[in-house]
Amino acid sequence: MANIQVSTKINGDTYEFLCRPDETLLEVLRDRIGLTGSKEGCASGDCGACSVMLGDRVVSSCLVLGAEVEGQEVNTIEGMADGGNLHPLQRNFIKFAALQCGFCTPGFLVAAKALLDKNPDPTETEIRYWLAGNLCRCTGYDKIVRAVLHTAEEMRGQARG
Amino acid sequence: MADIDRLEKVDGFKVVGTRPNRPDGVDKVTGRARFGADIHAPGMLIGKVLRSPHPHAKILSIDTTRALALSGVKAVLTSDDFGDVPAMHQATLHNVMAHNKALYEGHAIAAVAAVDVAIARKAIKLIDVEYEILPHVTDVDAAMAEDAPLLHEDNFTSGIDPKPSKPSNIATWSEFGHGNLDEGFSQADIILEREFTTEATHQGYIEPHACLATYSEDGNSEIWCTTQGHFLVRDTCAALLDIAVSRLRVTASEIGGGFGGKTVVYLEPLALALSRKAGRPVKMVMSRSEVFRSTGPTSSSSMRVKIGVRKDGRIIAADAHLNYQSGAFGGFIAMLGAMCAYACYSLENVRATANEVLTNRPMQASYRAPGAPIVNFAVESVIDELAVELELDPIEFRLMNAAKEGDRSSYGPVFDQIGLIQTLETARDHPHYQATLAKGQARGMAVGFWFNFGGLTSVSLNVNFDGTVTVSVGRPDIGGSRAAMCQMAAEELGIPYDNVRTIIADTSSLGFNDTTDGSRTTFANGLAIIRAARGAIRDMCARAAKTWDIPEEAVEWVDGCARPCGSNAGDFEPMCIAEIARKSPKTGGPIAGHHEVNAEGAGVSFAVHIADVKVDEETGRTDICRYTVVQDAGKAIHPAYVEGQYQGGAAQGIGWALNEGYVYGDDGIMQNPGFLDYRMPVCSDLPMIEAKIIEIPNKGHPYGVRGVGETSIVPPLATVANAICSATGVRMTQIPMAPPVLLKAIEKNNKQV
Amino acid sequence: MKYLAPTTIEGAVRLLSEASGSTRILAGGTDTIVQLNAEQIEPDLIVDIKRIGEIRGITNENGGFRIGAAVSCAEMTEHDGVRDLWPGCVEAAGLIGSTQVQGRATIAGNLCNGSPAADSVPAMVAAGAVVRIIGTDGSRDVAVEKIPVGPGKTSIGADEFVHSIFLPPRPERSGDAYLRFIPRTEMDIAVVGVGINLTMDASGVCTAARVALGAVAETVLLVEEAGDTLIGTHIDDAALDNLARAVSAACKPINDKRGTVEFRTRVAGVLAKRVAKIAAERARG
Amino acid sequence: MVKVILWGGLRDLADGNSEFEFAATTIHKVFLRLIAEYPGLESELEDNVSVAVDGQIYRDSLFVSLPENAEVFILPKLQGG
Repeated sequence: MANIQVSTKINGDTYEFLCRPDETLLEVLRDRIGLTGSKEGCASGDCGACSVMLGDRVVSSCLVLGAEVEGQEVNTIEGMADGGNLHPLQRNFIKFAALQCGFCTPGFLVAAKALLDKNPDPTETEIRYWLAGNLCRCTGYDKIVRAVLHTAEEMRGQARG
Repeated sequence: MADIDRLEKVDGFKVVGTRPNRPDGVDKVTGRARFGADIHAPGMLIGKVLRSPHPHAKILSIDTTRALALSGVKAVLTSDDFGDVPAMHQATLHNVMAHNKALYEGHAIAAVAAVDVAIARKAIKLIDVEYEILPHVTDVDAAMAEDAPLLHEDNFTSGIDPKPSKPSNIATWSEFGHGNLDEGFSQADIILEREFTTEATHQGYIEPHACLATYSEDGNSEIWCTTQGHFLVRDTCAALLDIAVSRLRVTASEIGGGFGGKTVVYLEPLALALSRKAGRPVKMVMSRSEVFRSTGPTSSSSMRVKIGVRKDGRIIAADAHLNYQSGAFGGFIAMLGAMCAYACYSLENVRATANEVLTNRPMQASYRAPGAPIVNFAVESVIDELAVELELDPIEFRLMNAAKEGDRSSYGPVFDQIGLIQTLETARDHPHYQATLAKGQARGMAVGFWFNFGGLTSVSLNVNFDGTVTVSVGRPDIGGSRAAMCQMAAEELGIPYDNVRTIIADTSSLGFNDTTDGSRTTFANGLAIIRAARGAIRDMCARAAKTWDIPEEAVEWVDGCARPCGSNAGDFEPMCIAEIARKSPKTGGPIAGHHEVNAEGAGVSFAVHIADVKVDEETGRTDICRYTVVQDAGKAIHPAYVEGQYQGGAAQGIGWALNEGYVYGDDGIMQNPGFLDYRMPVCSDLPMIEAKIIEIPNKGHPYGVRGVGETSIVPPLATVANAICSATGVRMTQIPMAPPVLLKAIEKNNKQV
Repeated sequence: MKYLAPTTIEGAVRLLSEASGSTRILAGGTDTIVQLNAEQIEPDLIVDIKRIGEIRGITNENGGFRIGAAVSCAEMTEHDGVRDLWPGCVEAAGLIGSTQVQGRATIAGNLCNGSPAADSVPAMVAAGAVVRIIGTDGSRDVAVEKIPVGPGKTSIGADEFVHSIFLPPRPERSGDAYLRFIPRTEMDIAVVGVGINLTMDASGVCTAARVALGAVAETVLLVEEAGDTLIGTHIDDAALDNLARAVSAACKPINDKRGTVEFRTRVAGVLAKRVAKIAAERARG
Repeated sequence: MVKVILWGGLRDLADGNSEFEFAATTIHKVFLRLIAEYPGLESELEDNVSVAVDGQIYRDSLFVSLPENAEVFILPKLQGG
């Protein structure tokens, strides 16, 4: 199984890596690039812990081959904060105690940001369905949904200035 | 002077009861936090496990030649690599690697370490195992049958006198209760007897088991792993590999959920043994399928419950018999179930008996209030049915029979101070219970009990020269407990929350700490931290006294400062922690406190859950429309994380009630070892879960803390079942109440009506 | 194993025709990569078709829409034109997997995976969708119901792949709908799925109806008898009861971890009534 | 004097007896007294019990002092998740 050379942008930086043809983007990020913020919970696309942005879509990086991202843009949890400034979602997840163990948190944040980028004023139901592919076993989702609702409101307020 | 043993609740909390940001928050939201699989070591190998494809089979031979010959394979491990172990560790050893027999599908047979994951996967397939397939049994009732295949030829049921003459799959029999059942039932006006079954569920933590082990040539070893108890990992691995405890240092990674499932070792001894053979660090990570097939689950069960009441609403006799399926090795879950069965009630005549039944399934592990939710489903369903028969409000009926201080508990001892009645009354008066039902919805409730534990605890607290404080604890933080630790230290020392940092120390840095389970962490760590802080305060007061040249008794600690008191009050300006700490090199050296204790007095707790549901009677689908948890926390140190425990427990219980469950084929193979078909609740399945914290102080803790982690999973099964019954008129006796099961029951009921 | 990503149809065809071992087409990857990760498949060659420009878009064709094989479900659900013309098909496509899966999964992949429980397939069968298949011998157009031949099996040759799926133009007063039954609200495989597409005349009488069922047989079923129960009626309660009976009668399901024979048969009828009502509502406008 | 009650699982090891009254000032002394009378209880009391003193549960504390007339209830070892 000859390795494939891939060139891609991750969190704005250019990376070149070699990977096996059957190696997933998640394995590449974690084991080759050293970005371990994306987690493997299932390797079958059922838990969302490995969510990353591929171009403008949120995807499960366990269901993307490393070879596929040649020439594409990948954004991960490690790229969400702006330097030292946390994204409002990150800040509010802490403030609202929207995490307990924190393992699913990177995936939730990436997916929630994708939602707010697309829909700045989601209803509770829209949030719940958008995030249905992100499993959390600790929180019962209550505080996660509240943190997203609050962040959306806060960001709309800022947008209005 | 600070009194280390002062245990009464302190008034006027400043930090306790607030909701500060957790110390590990930023690491967790940026992806920086390091969990079990997030670590690499130079020269690291990847380990993989070969697992049995058969539920029950004799291992005739294992040939590792072809695997070892594969380029890049550095070690292959079988049970031959382990020696004899003390009796108490034998089941653990035989579970981490099958010994002569594979006892369940997924049982570890061999393991390899190779230079990368692709080679390790390939090598696994090159291990040749010859099996003699044996008949298997996965059902709890079938396993108790006369002619059932035996898992262990040498298992004679314990707890029965005289000892049975024949071996069986019943590992243990246990019995609890008091009074005279026959007499009780003879006085009853209504007697209901019902049978129930429940299926096994998995703890379902999202982070699979993972570890990195390094065995050094000089015998010193290290393990990094995701666990609820790294001291337990250390002591177990040391015993299994016959190495001195002092030689093995275990560091707990951040842990991605456990719920009881990470209180057992699986990969750690294998990784360490592989590292010993290969001479290189070995990392092992389970796949999700391995997690389902080889770790965790709780028991499945069959149960019979019989309760008699008088017309005046008094329960006069109660009996229960439980058969809990405990997987391939015996456990203690059935016994705990029997103890919890009737713990909510004040009963003169009560009995609960239990069988712990061996089957060809993975060894069951603790799952949040182990054993309690299962029997609670059965008992609270019958209680609910009786309330309907008696035309009593379900909460009023429970209040009429609720256990209170001085009553003899159904599991034996008399209750001391307990808060069941306040919990029930709060639930009764709660806006949810008082609210008019939305159209098409119906309501159910149930009450649940759990013990809560304390246990072995060792902490240290160091005052840094700038007056900030570092606390080291020895229990992994699963749900934000570090925040509560900082709060309690800050409260006691009278300093800001942000001036305290709590870390989880490795096993070489502290004395033994029991595992993070049994809802013990905030209770037991907290108790020790408060005492450690009081020790540091006593030292700081003494140093101030010497500086001022006044008696130690004439110094008190207020708001983070030593100040003269009594006849010396006002003689000197207060000396605050930063100043005392800065001067400490010259006043006796570093200032620290520490405390080692077997924390007792955890205090039992009760919860009432209320659910409004909607049932689609054409498809058997149940939607949870509104849900409320009312539970006693003693004292909520960080209320947001207490609420989180209530909400999380409720969500897990709802999953158990409706859609989760192991599915086995006739072939004894688990059919749903993935999140696709093992259906845990997703975000869109649930409403907001209202968490109502009651605070009835536990006199066993300085601030009144009770454990809160487990009780919340006890009532949901019955709560949802009772709501479904009031929606449809159908009394479900089977968990999960998945749509095909519920629809069948509804249609049967419709035909009868 | 090799991974190759041709940029032209011809390139892809050549790769397939020259391949000696087992081959897998990679579109969204949401089934294929799951199987790869679980070591259920070990193909010698993976051909990623997403870099072929021609099949990456949705084009209007004679009043219908041609959906390229590499178009994700998310792109499809965001397309106003398709949503207006075939709301049932779009809803079905929108039910496949999570948000994360939606950004990758394709209806062509959903079809080629060969699952009898595929959500988009009953909707497409009801719609009369036509699949364009490309191979060494050129291209051929096939009715979507002719593709699945058994669980995991399709009539597409080893040297062929799906180019696009055509959702045809439709008469006035037409409506389609799809519902599935799952135990949770999301993330499950359909236990039963029902797609219905119908047309009415000006007086509200149903003049054409196609009913397709998922997860109740070895393949998705097109049940003509069920469609017939609606034709000539106002889709009133009596017609709906007949529909439910015809649908349940056509079910040949199995017992498995997701549902029982009894449950699937019963719920297929229940869903059919609900789906027919929605489709009729849409046809009435 | 304290009242000592054994849970059902220990009864057989104590010749069918489950309730006792004798003088003892700590849990440890209760155990010693029981073991002296019923040696079969030793390993159970060593490893497998918790003790409730007037309802307060102790999992592992031998030196808890017992109030006069205390009820000492010996339970199976409790474990959590």
